[in-house]
Order: sequence, then structure tokens, then C-alpha cells
Amino acid sequence: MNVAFFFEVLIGGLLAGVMYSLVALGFVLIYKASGVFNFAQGAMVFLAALTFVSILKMGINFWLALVITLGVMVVLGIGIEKIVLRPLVNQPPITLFMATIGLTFVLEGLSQLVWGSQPHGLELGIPDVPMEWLSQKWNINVSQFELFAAGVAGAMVAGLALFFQYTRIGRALRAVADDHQAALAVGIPLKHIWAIVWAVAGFVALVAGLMWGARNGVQFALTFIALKALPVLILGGFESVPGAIIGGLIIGASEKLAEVYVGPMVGGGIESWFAYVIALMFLLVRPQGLFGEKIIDRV
Amino acid sequence: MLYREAGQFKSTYAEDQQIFPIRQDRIAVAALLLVAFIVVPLLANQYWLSAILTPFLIFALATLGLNILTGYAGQLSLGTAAFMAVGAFMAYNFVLRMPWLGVIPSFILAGVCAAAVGIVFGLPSLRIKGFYLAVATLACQFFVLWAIQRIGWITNYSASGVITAQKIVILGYVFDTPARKYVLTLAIVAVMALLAKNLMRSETGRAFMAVRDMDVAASVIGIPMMKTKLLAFAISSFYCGVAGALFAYTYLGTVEPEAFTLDLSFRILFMVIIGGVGSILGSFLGAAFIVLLPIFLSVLFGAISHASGMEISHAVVSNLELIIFGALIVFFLIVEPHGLARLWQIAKEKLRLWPFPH
Amino acid sequence: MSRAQQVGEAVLSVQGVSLAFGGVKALQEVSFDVHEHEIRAIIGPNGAGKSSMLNVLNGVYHPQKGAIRLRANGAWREFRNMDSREAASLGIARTFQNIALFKGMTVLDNVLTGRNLKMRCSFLEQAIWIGRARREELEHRRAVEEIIDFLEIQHIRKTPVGKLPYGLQKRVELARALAAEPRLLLLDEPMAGMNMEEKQDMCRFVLDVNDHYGTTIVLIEHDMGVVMDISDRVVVLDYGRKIADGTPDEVRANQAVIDAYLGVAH
Amino acid sequence: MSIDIGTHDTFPKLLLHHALVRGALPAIREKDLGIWQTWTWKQFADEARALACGLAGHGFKRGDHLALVGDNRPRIYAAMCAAQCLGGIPVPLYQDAAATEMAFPIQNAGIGFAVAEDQEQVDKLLEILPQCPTLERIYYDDPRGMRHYAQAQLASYDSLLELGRESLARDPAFLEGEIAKGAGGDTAAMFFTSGTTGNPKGVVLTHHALIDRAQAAAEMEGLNDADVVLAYLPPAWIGQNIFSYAQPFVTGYCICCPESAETVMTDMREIGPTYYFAPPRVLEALLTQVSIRMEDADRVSRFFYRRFMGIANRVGGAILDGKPVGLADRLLYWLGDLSTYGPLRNVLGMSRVRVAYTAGEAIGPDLFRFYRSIGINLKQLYGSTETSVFVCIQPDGQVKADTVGPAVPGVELKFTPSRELVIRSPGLFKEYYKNAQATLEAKDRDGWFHTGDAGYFDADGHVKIIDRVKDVGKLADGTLFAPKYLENKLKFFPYIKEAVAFGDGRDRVCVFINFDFEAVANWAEKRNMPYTGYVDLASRQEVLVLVRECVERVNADLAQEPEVANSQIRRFLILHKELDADDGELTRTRKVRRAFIAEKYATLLDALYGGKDTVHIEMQVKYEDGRTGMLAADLAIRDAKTFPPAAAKRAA
Repeated sequence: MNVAFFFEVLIGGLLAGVMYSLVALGFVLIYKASGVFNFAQGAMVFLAALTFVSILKMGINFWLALVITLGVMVVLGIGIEKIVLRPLVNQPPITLFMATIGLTFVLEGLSQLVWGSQPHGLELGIPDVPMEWLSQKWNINVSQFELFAAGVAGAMVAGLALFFQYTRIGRALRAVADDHQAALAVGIPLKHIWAIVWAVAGFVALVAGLMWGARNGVQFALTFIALKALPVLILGGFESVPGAIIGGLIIGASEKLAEVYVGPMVGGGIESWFAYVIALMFLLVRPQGLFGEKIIDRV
Repeated sequence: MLYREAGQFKSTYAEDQQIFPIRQDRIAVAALLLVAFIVVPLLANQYWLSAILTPFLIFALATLGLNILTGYAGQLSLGTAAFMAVGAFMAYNFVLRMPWLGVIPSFILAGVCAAAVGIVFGLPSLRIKGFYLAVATLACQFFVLWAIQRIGWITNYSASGVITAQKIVILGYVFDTPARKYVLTLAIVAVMALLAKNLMRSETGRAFMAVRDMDVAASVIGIPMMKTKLLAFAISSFYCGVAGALFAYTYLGTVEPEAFTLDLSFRILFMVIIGGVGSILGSFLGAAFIVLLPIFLSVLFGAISHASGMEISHAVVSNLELIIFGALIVFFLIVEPHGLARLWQIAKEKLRLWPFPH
Repeated sequence: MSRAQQVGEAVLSVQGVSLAFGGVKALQEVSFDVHEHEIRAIIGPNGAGKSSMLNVLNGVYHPQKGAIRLRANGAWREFRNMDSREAASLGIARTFQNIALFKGMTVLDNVLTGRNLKMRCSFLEQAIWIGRARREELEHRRAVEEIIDFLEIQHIRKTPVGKLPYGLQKRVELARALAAEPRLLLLDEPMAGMNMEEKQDMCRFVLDVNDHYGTTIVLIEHDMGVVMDISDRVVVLDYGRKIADGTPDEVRANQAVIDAYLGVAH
Repeated sequence: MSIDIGTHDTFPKLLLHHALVRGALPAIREKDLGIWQTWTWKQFADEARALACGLAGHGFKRGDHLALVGDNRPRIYAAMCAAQCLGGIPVPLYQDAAATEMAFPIQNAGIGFAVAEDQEQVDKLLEILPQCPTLERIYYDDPRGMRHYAQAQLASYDSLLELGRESLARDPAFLEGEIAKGAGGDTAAMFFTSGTTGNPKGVVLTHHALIDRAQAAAEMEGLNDADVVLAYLPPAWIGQNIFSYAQPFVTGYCICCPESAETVMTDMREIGPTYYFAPPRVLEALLTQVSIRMEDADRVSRFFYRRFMGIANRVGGAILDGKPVGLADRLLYWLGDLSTYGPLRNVLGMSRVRVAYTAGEAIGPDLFRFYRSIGINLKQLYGSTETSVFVCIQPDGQVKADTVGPAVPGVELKFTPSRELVIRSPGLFKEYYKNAQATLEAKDRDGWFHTGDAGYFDADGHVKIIDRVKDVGKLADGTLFAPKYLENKLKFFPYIKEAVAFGDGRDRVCVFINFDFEAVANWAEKRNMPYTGYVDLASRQEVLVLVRECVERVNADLAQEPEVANSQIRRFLILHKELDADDGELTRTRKVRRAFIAEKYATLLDALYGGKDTVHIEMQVKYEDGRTGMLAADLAIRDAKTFPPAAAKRAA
């Protein structure tokens, strides 16, 4: 078999995985801080991308558009926290989960109501073409854009890491994630934290939206990438940022490889579920996910 | 107020444990069934029968199925539509390949197949819980749909994947009009609802709830974890499977994968939550709510555009519907997380104690 | 204390059981036996390993060393790691320190779950609810009502347990355990968090159960007071080791026990 | 349908008759183990017969007494009949009586056998065993906790039943013979009346007396075997016994025993009796509950409740009596019935009540009217243990709040010059057991029974009772003083629970008052008045004013009635504790023991008449948990406004 092609696929997979991680991050942030499984993350991504493009289309310059969209996302995040989640505090997780599904509908409807539902292209100025030198040297085709996306993702993870490490809010956030009571004890107002987390999640959604939008075009289908991120989550654990990254890479790579090498044998189209099967296999061995802690039933 | 219970005493456990211990309830239910079986088919028009009542019943059945798994046994599942799909396509194949079998047995066997699939995808529940499990069930959703589209045998190698469902013939009697289809559906749903109620009020149901409420204690008092969880998946999937078959045969009239998307799974889950987790009655209320809501909304918008005279574009309407639907869900969860069933329960208590407030 | 069934010979013996979680040694070389019809207390300061001991007895935890031996109809059987379900089927029932009732169910249903091992009908029969299944259900209802009557919880029969006060919940949990008609009943701090009156009630019920059903009872408790009055023999654990074993009076007199309770440094 | 009590002249014979003609119908139900366990007449008869044989096996003979200590339980009633089968005499004792109170009857009747409900009752009997050497055998029904008991006298009811079944199987003829030997003139049962003073007296009643009266009343009300009765009062009290033993034996209706005293309300609702008996205090408690629970309702429903109750109050009674009522009112009442009265009857468990009696003491007109107005056919009844209860009953359509109605068929009534009501009736008792002298005092040579009640016939020949003859006294100025009459008038106010009036031979009338804690506490909360307990409330100005208003309204009322106009209440005080049967201040049937109280609280009495306006009192009190403690309080004494007699007014 052709080694170069294998690596091409592998790298492609890893880079695609990074894209998944981008979305997964949004889930992780919120789950970590407020224990909510935010199914609306996909819709947020869609909304972010659509808003951004539409603003661009009005002829506003790129950076301004970016800032405006960011503003929108932050406001949205905070709004969601206040209107939807605050009243549902102390409800069982499934209820919160359901609420976020309801939220998904609202966001989808809203974004299309405001910006219309026709697809847009999004140009970030990085062409989705193979890197010359790589293809020439080893004859491996790796998209520039995907590398760029990987870069952005890496930058964002690093940024988040710093944010968690060195800002007061960040530390507070970690405290909350570890133990709500403790957080309260050290005098951190939970609702602020949650609002901030949702804002951050909004930001992450924006970035993911830009990347995915630029790659596949800004269209309703963007909402489905949330589903792509889920296997990553069960693999990496709902509460672990590194988990989201590693999980993304594993899923991305194995999915691409399977698609190329296994797919043809079973008639293709396996990417719709293969990721889940991997994740599942994995879970059966290690129920708490890659980075989750072991759960012991106390009696 | 309507309840007059004085003198309704129980002198045997059989009386005490009947499904409707209060006479007034028994009368009400009997009347309801009478209306549903006789009056409605006579009076209701095509639209109501085929576009509202029949789907309502089918959704109610599917909701019941999911409620058994999620509401009673506490296992969250997002793969409902997949189990329905299995039911629908297997029913098609049984009717197609074993015509001598008859429709009802085919449906039942289809349900059994769904149950088998359910057991397979229920296996993870032995190791994982909560959202991990929920996400795992998504695997089922995607895999099953994929398999249906890929494995030609299932769709009988039809090019489009959209198959017309065969005529429903039972003992030579053809169920072709909306009214007949409705009655058939109603009959099946009624019977299965009864069976479900019986199951949930006996040992099996208690075992489910025990596992849901505190699995460690459950196993300590001797409830077999594995058997119970898998049984929950099996029974739930069976109900969904039959619902799927009905969905294809008495509602759509076609058997097609597109009918069983993730969206449907969510719809059913909504019905469970809105109706009331762990309540048979709730399954029906929830289904009714979700089925009627969009219809109500479109009627509403129709009226508005008519009144205001200005034309609302279809896209706008569908988006507005989407928003209102989502918003209502959220609103509902905030106002009454225990669903319509709980509201009914409260109202009933009041009626029983009237004129006293409590 | 005069009683219906006189204390018989040993039915359960714990032999050199050691249990550790990671590095933490919960139990070390603990051995003792339990006689038929007796009330056997395991006491000790907090963290002495009482709960762990109980969890070993009904197979929730599996000891690294040692074994549990049970005498079932005359013959001794040895268990290294039975699971909790097996324990239940061997006639071992228990209650939990922090109540483990099924919150979503009524008192009646909770108690009925206690009889699941005695139910024979398949789920299909139950679904159809005629003949055998129905009869079985009603028979068990009858049996359970006896217990409800015995523990004086008739008035809350149909209340969801979640709505009950703590003391009553404890009683319901006892009822659920009794519903299994156990040979051996394990009570995990049955009086924890109760006021004096509730404690007295609970003592009365424990004695009545032992007396009326002849159930062998192993109970753990960290305050000595109440237990001493109702138990025939007492095992004292401290830091996972057995430091004393005997009648309440012997134990009371035992220096090691006094030290343990006064918290003398080891 | 009424059966020939000539041939079926004893209870055992009646039982066998029912077992024959309606063997499959329910005779007695008991709420146990979550459901209404039911005995058919056949089962009842079999149980009683087997038990009789068992007793015979243990040497129970004709004329022996059998003590029954327990609540309403099928087995207690079975035992009652079993004793009668053998020509023995059942003696039901109050299950809530203290051990010492049980000693006297057992000694007095030299009782050798007893059936006790459970451990609690057995313990009492064992406690008094030393004083009661005659007591040889005690049978307990509920074996719970009885395993340790080694006493030779003890045996379980079940063992007795077992023994009986065997011997019955061996020779059924024996029992038939015994039953056949019984005759109407034989003693059927003995009830001890808790006399307000001195030892209780054992009232000896014959089969004929009880059956005849039961029959008379049953025919009057058209009772039949479809009727249902809830047996919730002490079976040792004739009032309960006649309704849960004598009458069902005559008519074949079914009686139901509640699970426990606490669950009576719910059990009553489940059973929905058709024939109901309740002393005024029970009805009172019910009404208080109703009003308190309605207080919690929201504005709207409270408004409608008031409106509809108003309508009921206006026309309800009339409609019930079949008197003419306007169409509009009928319509309104119908609406009210649909929305309020019906549901109310339902939650009270009275939906199916055809006939309801109240008796034992005078009932407040408002209270009485309330029940009738919501469509419950509540009527008054007069009678006593000595008369097998039924002396007067208000027939349908002639119901009044202040009379007890005309004589039941078969009864002769008249009033002696001293206003005492005297009775001749087939239902009269045979004698007071081993108390010829008391018997003679009560029943003169011509067979007139002196009830000791004072009263007169009203315009339509209904008997009106005002007080006990011995209590009817005279004030210093010689005017009539009927303390009970005053006390009742006071007690008719929801806020007043007990009252004790003094005045005989004194210059003016003064009263002690117990307010109704539940009602007043509620009243206080409505005014968000903080309080710590009864004693605290008793000392509150507001409460004193509240009570004074009641007293003055009574005075206004008295002023209208010439005979008693001068016995208006001048001064009162609120007692620092609630009067209690356990302290001997009330009888078991909650009648005030005036003399005893006067003695016990002499200081207070002196203060009342001594014109002081406060009085200090210290005394021992018993708390629920049995501890005793000293209680000290300063009680305020208040004067009450009085009114000139109506006659005088008219003159003016």
C-alpha cells in the first residue's frame, strides 16, 4: 500500500479532527462549568458563522464584522444563561439537556429568520489548496486551510489554557468545575461565572463557525457538526479540554482512515456513524472516557 | 368535585390494585374509548383522521416506548427513530417475504426485531450512564439508518429507497380508508398501552424504577442489573418498532429512511418530557401536545396573515414555528418540569378533595 | 431477654477478612461469627471499617484476603467474592446508612421490590396480567401488608417515600429488607440521625423482628448506648482491626474498647 | 321484611337466622392489612359458634360473665355472641379505661373470663389480677408481642377457636341445645354506666329488651340489610353497642370497623355509611375541621362556599323536611348541592347517609342546622343504657333543634311534678347488678324508670330536656337554676369547649370556661396574635373579651325565657387547663363532674363569688408524655352584662 497516501490521509484526518475539537471545546467549557450538556452548541456555531457572513455581505470590513459578531455571541451566551438556565437550576440534567434542544430550535429559527436561509460562501483568504512543498517533496497533499485551521485551534486552546491558568475568572472557573460549594465558599458568584462561560462558549462557537463556514460554506448543515463533536466528547470526556483535543485527533484520523480503507468494502458513507462506534468501543473498555476520573459507587 | 368516592371501598387486593381504582375514572375511560372507537370514525373528517389522530396515536405509542426506557428505567436514549425504522422496514420485509404470515404477526415480529436491535445497542448501558449513554444511542440512530440505505435486501433493492407500503389486509378485510386505518391503529395502541400499564405496575415495572432510582440498592435486594436494563431496552424498542411499522403503514403509506431521522427521535423525547417522565397517561398527553402545536401555530399564522391582509412568506412562517416551538419547550420545562401528567395529577387531587383546598 | 427462638449455633462466620481501597486498609484480618437468631452488633468509632465489613458481608465489596462462610440448610458454604445479588438470593438482606430507598415509588412499591426474588412470572405474563401473574402479585401484596402492619406504616402505604420524614423512611427501608424474608438481616446504623424517641421505636422494631420472625440480625452503630441494650454479642472494630468481641458487659469492661472510644493515641 | 322476634328471641337465634337467610351477605367488615376484610353472616355465625364451644370447653357456663376489652373488632363481637350462645353474659368494658377503672366491674360481677384485643389490654388485666382473683382466663386476639407472656391465665383467641372448632365438629348438637335453651327473658348483656359519682353500676339488659327496642327503631326508620354502619365509638357504650350489635342482629345490616382511631375519617369516607350515629361533640369536631380547612381555601371558592352555605342555611332544612320552598331557592339549592353540599357530604363520607342520629347531650342549634342544611337527615334521639337507648326519636319531617322528639312506639312517658321524666318501656333494664337499692331508686313498683332528667313537653308533644333533676337547683332568691342548660348554651359557641356553671343556693350564677383551643388558636392566628399555648391564650385580654361576648349573648338569650331569665351569668373565669377525663373532671363520656370540680377548684370558686378580679392558682399537671409538673397562673375574672327579663321588657 502507498505510504505517502496513507500519511496524506492520516494528516488530513488529524487536521479534520482538530476541526471537531474546535466544536467539542464549546461543549466542554459549558459542561465543565455548569454541568449542562449544551446541545445548542451546533446551532450557536451556525448562528455565529451566518451572522458574520451576513455582516460582511453588508460591506463592513472583516475585523469590525468579527468584533460585532463576537459581541452578538457574547450577548447571546449571557442571555441564554439568564433566560433559560438560571430558572432551571437544580433541575435534573436531562431537563437542562432538553432545554438546550429547545434552544437549538430557537437559534436555528432565529438565525434564518434574521439572515435568510440561503447558503453563503465564506472567504478567509486562505485557499483550500495543497501545500506545494509538501506535495513536491513527499507527494503528500495537505490543505493549507486545514493547517491554518489547526493553527487557529491550537492558538485558541493555548489561549484558553492561559485564560484558565492566569486570570482570576479562569481560576474561579476551574474552582467551579471542581466543586460548586467550594467555589461559593471562596466567594465567587456562580451566576457571573456561568454567564462568562457562556460568553466564552459563544466566542469558541464563532471561531468554529468561521473555520467550518470557510471550509464547507455557511449553510444549515453547519448545525449538524455538533453531532460530529459528540463522539469526540465521549471519547475525551465531557469535562476535559485536552480530552477534547486528543479525542478530536483520534476520531478525525481513525474516521478518515476507515473511510478510505474500510468504507469501500461496505459501500461507503460510514463516516456518519463510524466515529460513534469507535467512541463506543472505547467506552466499553474505559467508561469514564480518556481523561475523566473513575467513578466509585458509595454505599 | 366530580369525584364522589364515599362508599367506594375495596374488600380485596384485586379491587385495590386495579388500574382505575376510582369508579368515576373507570366510567370516564370507558366513555372515552367508546367515543374514540365509534363516534370519531363516524364523524371525523379525512384530514383529522389521517393528519392528526392517526399520527397522534402512533407518536403516543412510540412515546410510550421511550417512556418505558427513559421514564421508568431511567436510561436516556436518542435512538428512538432508529428502532422505529427497524420496525417499519422489517414489517415491510415480513409482509413482502412471508405474505402468509398476516399483517399483525408481521408487525409483532417487526417489533421483535427492533427489540433485538435494542438489546444490542443497550449493551453499553451496562457500563455507562447518563449522557454518555445518550450519545452512545446516537450511534444506533446513525448506524441503523446507514445500514438500511446500504443493505439492499432491506429495501428490496429499490433504487430510490422510498417504498410504497403494501395494503393492510387482515382476514380478508382491507384497511384502506383513513377511518379504517385509524381504527386499526387505535386498537393496537389501546391494547399495547394496557399491556404497558400492566407491566409497569407489576414486578418488571418496579425493577425498572428501582434501577432508575438507585441501582446499587436495587442489586443489593436482588434485582439483576443486566437483565433489567436489557429488558427495558428490548421492551422499549419493541414498542418503538411497532410504532414505526404503524408509522409507515397507517400514516405515511411509504417506507423510507428519511422518515426516521434524528429529528424524529428528538420529537419523541420531547413528547416524553412534555407529557411527563414515567407516566403512561403522560405519553399520550405529550404526543397530543407536540402533534397539535405546529397545527395550531400554522392555523394561527394563517389567521393573522388573513386578518392583517399582508402575506407572510412560507419561510418566515416555518422559522417562526421553529422558534415558538423551541421557546415553548423551554418555557414548559421551566414552568412544569414534570410535564402535563403532573398538572393533571394536581388538578385531579383538587377535584377529589373539593370543596377543601387540600 | 426472654425470646421466642433461643439463640442457636453459628450460621455465618467471617474468617480473616482483609479489605483495602488502593493504599487504604479498611479491614485487616477480621474474624468473627454470628449465631442463629442472635442480634450481633458491630461497633466502633467513625472510620473503624464497620460499613466496609457490612459491604463485604453482602458482597458489595470483595475482600482481598479471607472468606465468608454461610451455613445453608446444614452445610457450610464458603464465599470469596459473591456478588450482592447472590447474597440476596442466599437470604441476606440489608438497610443502608444513608437511606437507599427508591424515591420515585410509593412505600408499598418499595416494600414490594423487596420480594422480587420470590416472583416467578415472566414479564409477558405480567403484561397480560391474568392468572398466575395476577395471583402472584396479589399474594405478595398480602405478604407485604403483613410487614407494613408489623412496622406500623399502614397510614403511609401509598405515599411516595420521597415525601416522608427521615425516621419513617428508615422504617420503610427496614420493611423492604424484611419483605425478602431474610435469614440474615444487616442493619447499617439503623438509628443514625434519629432523636431519642425514634431510636427507641427503632430498637423496639429491631427486637420485635428478631423475636417475631426469628431473624438473625447483624447491626452496626457507632454510638454504643442503644446497641448495648439490644444486642446479644458485640464485635468492636477500630482502624479496621477487631479489638474486642463478646457480650455487651464484657465489651464495656474491655480496656482496648474504652481507649478506642476515648480516642487514646495508637 | 322485619323478622319475627317472637321466635328469634335471643341474639344467637337471630344470628343463626341471618346465617340461614342471608349467609352470603356481609355482616361485618374490618379495615385490616390495607383492605376491608369481610365476614359474611355465615362466617360470623360459624366463628361465634366455634368460639362458644371453645369457651364451653374451658368451663364457661350459663350465667357466667365474659369481659370484653377492646375496640370495635369482629372478634370482640363474635365473642359477645359466643357468650350469649351459652347463656352467658358479655360485659364490654371501655378499652381506653385505666386498669384500676376495670377492676370494679370485674370484681362486681365476679367475672372469670375475658377477651382482650391486644397486649395493651392484656397488660391492664394482668395488672389488676391480684384484686380480681375470679379472673381465671384471658384470651388475646392480636398475638403481637405476646410471646414472652407465661401467665397461666393467658391463651390466644386462635387457640380457643381451634379448640372450639374441634369440639363443635365432634358434637354439634351440644351448642344447638344451649342456644335453644336461651329465652328472651334471659340477660343478654351488662353495661357499666360510668356514674358521675361513686362506683359505676352494672345495667342488666335482657335479650327481649334490646331486641324489642332495636326492632322498634329499625321499623320506624325502615332499616334493612342493605344498610351500612361505621362502628367507631367504644363498644362498651350502649350507644355504640345497640348500633353495631343489637340492630344489625335484628335487621341484618353490615357494620364496619375502622383500622384505628386515627383513620376514622378516611375509613368513614371509604365505607360511606347509610346509617350514622354521632354524639354532638363528634359532629362539632367535624364542623370545626370543615371550617378550618375552608379557611385555607382561596378567596373565590371561600366566597362561593359562604354564599351557598347561606342558601343552605335558609332553605336546606325546609327542603329536607319536604316543606314548600320557592322555585328560585330550589334551583339555587340544587346548584349548591352540585357544587358544594354534595362534595362536602362526600369528603365527610356522608354521601349515602339516610338516617343519622345524635344524642347523649344537647346539641347546638347552629351545629344541628348545619348538617341538616347540607342534606344530611340528622335527627335527635333520647335514651339511656337503662332504656336500651330508644325512648324518643324525631320522626322525619318533625325535626327540631331543641327537642328530642316524641316517644318511640311502645314507650310511655310522663313528667313528675319535680319535672323529672319517667319512662315505662319494654326496653327497660332488669336491674342494677347486685345493687337492689339503686335499682329500687331508679325503677319504682309500677315499673316507671326515673331518668333523672328534667324537662317538659313542648307544644307538639316533643320532649324537651333541660338538665339533670338533681342538678336543677335554686338560686338564693328561689328562681330556677339549670346549670347544664346554661353550660350547653355556652358550649354551643365554637370558641367554648367546656363550661361549668355554679349558682345553686348562691345569690348569682358564675361559670368556669374552657375555650376550644383549636378554634381560638386559629382565631388568634388570623389576627396574628402570638401565643405560646393554652395557658398563654387564657390570659389574653382579647380572648377574655371574645369569651365575654359569648357569655353576654347567652344572657340575652336567657332573658327571653321566663323560667330561667333570672339565672343569667354574672361572672366568669377562663380555666388555666382543659378539663380532662384522666383527671376525673369529666366522665368517660365527657360530662362535667360539677361537684368534683367545685371541690378541686374551690379557691377559684371563692374568688368568683368573693368579688376578686384576679386569682392565683398553682397545681400539678400531667403532660402528654406522662411527666408531671407544677403550673402556676393568674386567672382574670370578668363580669358579664345581663339583660332585663323579656317579660319585664314587654311590660315596659
